[in-house]
Amino acid sequence: MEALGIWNYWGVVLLMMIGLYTVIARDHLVKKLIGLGIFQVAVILFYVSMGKVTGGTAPIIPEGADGSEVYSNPLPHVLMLTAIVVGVATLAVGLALVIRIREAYGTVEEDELQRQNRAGS
Amino acid sequence: MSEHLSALIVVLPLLAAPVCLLLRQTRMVRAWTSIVAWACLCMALTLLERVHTGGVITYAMGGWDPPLGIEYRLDALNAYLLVIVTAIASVVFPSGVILTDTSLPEGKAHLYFAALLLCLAGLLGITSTGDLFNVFVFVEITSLSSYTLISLGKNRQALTAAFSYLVMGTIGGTFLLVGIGFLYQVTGTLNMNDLALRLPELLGSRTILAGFAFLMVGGSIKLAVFPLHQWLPNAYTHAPAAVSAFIAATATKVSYYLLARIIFTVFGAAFVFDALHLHWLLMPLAIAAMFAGSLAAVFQTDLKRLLAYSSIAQIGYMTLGLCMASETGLTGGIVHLFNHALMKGGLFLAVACVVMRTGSSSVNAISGLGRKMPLTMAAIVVGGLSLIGVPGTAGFISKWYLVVGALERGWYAVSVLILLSSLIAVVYVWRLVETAFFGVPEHEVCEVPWTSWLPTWILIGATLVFGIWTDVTVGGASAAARALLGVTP
Amino acid sequence: MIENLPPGMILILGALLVPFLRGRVAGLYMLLLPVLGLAQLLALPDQYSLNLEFLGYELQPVRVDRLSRIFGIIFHLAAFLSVLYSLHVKDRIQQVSGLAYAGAGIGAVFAGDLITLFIYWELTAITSVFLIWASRTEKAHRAGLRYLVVQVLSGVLLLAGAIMHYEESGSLAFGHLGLGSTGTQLIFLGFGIKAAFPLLHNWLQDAYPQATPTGTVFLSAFTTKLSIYALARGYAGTDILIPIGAAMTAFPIFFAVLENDLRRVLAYSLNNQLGFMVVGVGIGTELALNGTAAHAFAHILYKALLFMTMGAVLHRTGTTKATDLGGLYKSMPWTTFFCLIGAASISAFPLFSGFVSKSMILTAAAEEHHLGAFLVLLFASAGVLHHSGIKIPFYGFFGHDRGLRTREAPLNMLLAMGCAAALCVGLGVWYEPLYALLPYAVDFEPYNVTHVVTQLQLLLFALAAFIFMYKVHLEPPEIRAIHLDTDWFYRRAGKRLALSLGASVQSLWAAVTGSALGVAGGLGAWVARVHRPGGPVGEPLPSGKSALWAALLLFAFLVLALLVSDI
Amino acid sequence: MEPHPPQNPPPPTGDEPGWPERPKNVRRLIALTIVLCVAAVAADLFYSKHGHYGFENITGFHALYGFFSYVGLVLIAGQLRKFLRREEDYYD
Repeated sequence: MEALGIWNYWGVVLLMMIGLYTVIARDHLVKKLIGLGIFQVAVILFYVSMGKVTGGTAPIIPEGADGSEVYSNPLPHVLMLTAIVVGVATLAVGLALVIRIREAYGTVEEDELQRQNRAGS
Repeated sequence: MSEHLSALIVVLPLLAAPVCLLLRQTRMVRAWTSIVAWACLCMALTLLERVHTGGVITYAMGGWDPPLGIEYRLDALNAYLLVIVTAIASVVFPSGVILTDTSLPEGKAHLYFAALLLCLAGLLGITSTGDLFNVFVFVEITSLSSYTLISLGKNRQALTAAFSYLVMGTIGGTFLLVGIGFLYQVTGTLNMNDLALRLPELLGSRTILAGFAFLMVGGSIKLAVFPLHQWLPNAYTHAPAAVSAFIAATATKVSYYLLARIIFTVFGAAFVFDALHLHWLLMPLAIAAMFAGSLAAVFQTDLKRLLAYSSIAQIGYMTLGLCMASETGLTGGIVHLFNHALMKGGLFLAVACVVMRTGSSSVNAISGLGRKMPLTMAAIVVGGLSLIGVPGTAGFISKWYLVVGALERGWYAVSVLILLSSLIAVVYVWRLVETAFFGVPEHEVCEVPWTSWLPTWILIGATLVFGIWTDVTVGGASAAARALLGVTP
Repeated sequence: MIENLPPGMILILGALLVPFLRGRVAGLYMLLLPVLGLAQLLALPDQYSLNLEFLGYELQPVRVDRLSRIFGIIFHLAAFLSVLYSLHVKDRIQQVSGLAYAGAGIGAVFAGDLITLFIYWELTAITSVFLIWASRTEKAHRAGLRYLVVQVLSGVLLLAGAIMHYEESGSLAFGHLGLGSTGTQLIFLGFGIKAAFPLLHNWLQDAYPQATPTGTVFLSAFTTKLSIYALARGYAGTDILIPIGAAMTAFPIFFAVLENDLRRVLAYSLNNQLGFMVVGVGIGTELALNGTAAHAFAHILYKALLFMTMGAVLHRTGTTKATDLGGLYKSMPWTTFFCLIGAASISAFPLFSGFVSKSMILTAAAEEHHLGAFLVLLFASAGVLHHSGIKIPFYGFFGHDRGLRTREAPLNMLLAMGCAAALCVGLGVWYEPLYALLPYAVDFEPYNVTHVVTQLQLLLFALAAFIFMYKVHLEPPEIRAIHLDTDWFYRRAGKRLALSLGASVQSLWAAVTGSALGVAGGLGAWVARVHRPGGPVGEPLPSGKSALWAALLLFAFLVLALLVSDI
Repeated sequence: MEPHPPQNPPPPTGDEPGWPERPKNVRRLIALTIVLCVAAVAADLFYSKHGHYGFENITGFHALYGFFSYVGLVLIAGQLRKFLRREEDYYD
């Protein structure tokens, strides 16, 4: 039962594996990037559920607080703001590269790119 | 002012990068990046001096005290590394070959320089910070700017190389992030020093162990430990020559630092090696890297690729030093890090000179150039000798420490393997010498201007100087090794 | 400044400047270097040493004593003569490597610790191989590679032995070592390779004759005599050296009798002369060591002289095959004359240099009652007369005139030969200065009646035997052929194996694996296939597969971590 | 054993045979050698030898040793050639 109780982490693991599997198994570069995105999102979910406190509210201290409020740990959330920025930047660079690869090779399938590279060198 | 130095050294290149976009004019941007690099070098030297005389420097970013705030913490190891990174940057950035071999459109060079500065800022950030999440952020800054820089190579293969690096780099970075999360979950802190205090009681926890595994693999991807090196050969081969010189000489070194920091400072050698027996896993990989890298280098037909595979082998040597977990072994690893930065930086710059004149980086391009470009070819020969580890060159010093370290641990077979793999280096270096000095010239070329050969020779000359005058390198490295081992009881 | 340089450095560093000089200036400069070096050496006081701490080890880069000094002096002389002899050569590679090689040899002699010795030891190998490659033929290229592999191997053995010796004794000093431990035995083997011990000897006959005419003169002086010095320093009085040395004096002369290429004959003869010195080291008494040092001194001069005359012949006629030569005394009278002096010296005729040095070793052998060795040495002395005393001058310059008409050797060659010849005669007559240089005080008179008469009997009757055998047509004729030696094992057996295992191995690999007894041939092919561009290691994987590796490694780390988590 | 090369074919260049080539001079050199040999052995009779071994004091010991060493060397080498001889391009 304990294992089921942490179902949110099972979700994280599942998403991570889906993401990583996509990166490994798909030749299409955009699909690879989608896989990477899923992979990163899983980590964000991981941090967020780590910061969740049962019954806690948003970590904003209201007027007249007496110190007994229960609120979520704000730090993981803050960290994830940065991680989201990093993820977006990575995707942006990745997609820009895909566009240029498409211009240069006429394809975005990795096996085909590998074949062209080998023929070229 | 001077107490902010440890933050300033990171912030300066970070803030200097956007300035490039304002300056726009190639000549001015180039001067600007050089000045920034030199300024960083001066700061790094001051910091190293201060660490050696006054001990560890800590700095609370924004006035928020650790462990809540982000701490910048410099000891003998990262101060030493700051000097290496900034020294390489201050030689490579002003060099005449910096724009050779790029596919930059006219008038876009300022973007390239901005990326270089960002990369430098990221590397310095990883090195100085004492906060694990901060490490992740700087790792990503470095990686993102590296992807961009690599994709600017002349051939279209640069694009696929950059993409592969992006995929692997992102996986590595994310693994690091997962590992950091596990550690935070159990300890509630991100500060490395704080972690080191809290972890010993919790080491049996599976969460911590999983976190350790993620951090190790993430770091190994960045370091290009065999067999996670797959991104490296193409990236170094197809990146612009000067970028290869800069990244090859610095990025893997900083990753090495990161791995050493996590192993020794955060977890402690006793846990990692005595309890976990990490060397059972890491040492075979290191030895495989030494042989696979060197052998693959023997058969390469492209100079940059040859050097890239040789880098994989050198990373193997450094990792081996890590596995020894003794003062001698770590000193060997860290000195090799320093020396390898010098010789690989110098060799890639020399190749950049070749590309500048012949337009090609294939091994055949240097055929018979011994007479036409004597300085460049001599640099390749000396750098090659240092890669082999010939006495009198810096490479000898580090291999010596590694061999002695292996003998101290009683790993006789390992010391023999180090010597054997060095023999393979003789073969690939000899191929270069033979081609350059006994081949028939294919190109009618002349020597590169001094702005190009001088930076090459500063680095190559340094390998000769530090092959004989070892006080600085070995002294710094053994201080760093002691700093790493000192935190463990 | 200059007096603080380690001996040999003047030549090594000076060599690096040679490429920047031209014409006569370059020639004068190169001649000046050994002179300067010698002056610097003579200015160093006896027992001078330079100590240095490096990486925490006590090193002694310079140690001058009587034993190292005499070798240092003769090495400088040899360097000067070799440079003079090769003055007409315009090949920068040969000039630089020749000088640096001489410098490395000199440096090695003054090395006071094993690490310094190792560094110079390998440096002699690396610099000298260019003298072989400078012939720029395929044969020379391959012979050079084999030579390099053997020489580097010798250095590696030295280093491995030095490290083990250090572990055992805590000292890196290069003094008397003995055969007491595995470390010193390895060092002994390393020295033995370079000294061309029997069965380890063949690199010498393989490589030296492939070098350029001038390169062989350089080569003949330094490498092997360096190892004689090293043996004398580390293994004096080691009994096993006596049979080794005796075998060295005897067996090469059989090959020398048969060999057609006169430079190879000289290489075998070099081997034979080294045997005398090795026996001297093995006996290890003061007289024997004096004899070894004196013989090395005299030997360097007359062997260089003989190689010079053959080099001049090669330079003028393009061959040194006995079957193609003869009657050259008409065209090259001076060379012939010098060759005869060299032949008389190596045969140890009284009044020539070989006599005053070899008789010391023979006397030492007799005094210490090594009867077997003594008889073998006598036999070898008669044998020397055959190949070096008669065969070289007779087939080279007299014998059957094949109508070769050419010009006398260039002036600088003649000058070098003249100087060497003058020294050969000079030392034979006026031997006191040489004796004064020897490591120990000398109480020996070469010219007593017994020595002179017995030596004359031996040589004259051997000469008579030659005439007799020639007249009755029992003298083995010179034929165009080669004769198998131990190199067959790695050049033929190894090569066959390698070829049958991996036909696709690159030519470089064939050379490398061929010399590693070819067992590596199949392995080499596999390695090449795997590591080539396009092979599984030589070509990076696409990102998907490398991500898979990352996942696998993560799995491995997790398993490792979880395995210990329950402990 | 290989046939011996013919002794004295005319020099291809056609010039005069030099001093060492004239048969008369060759005979003189041989005679000189024999005289010297005899003198060297004879010298043994006129002084007391100081050999280290008894056999060294036998009159003409070194002469015999030299002669037979040489003959033995040449004959053994001739036999060895049968086993070791290969064509010149054997290794190529």
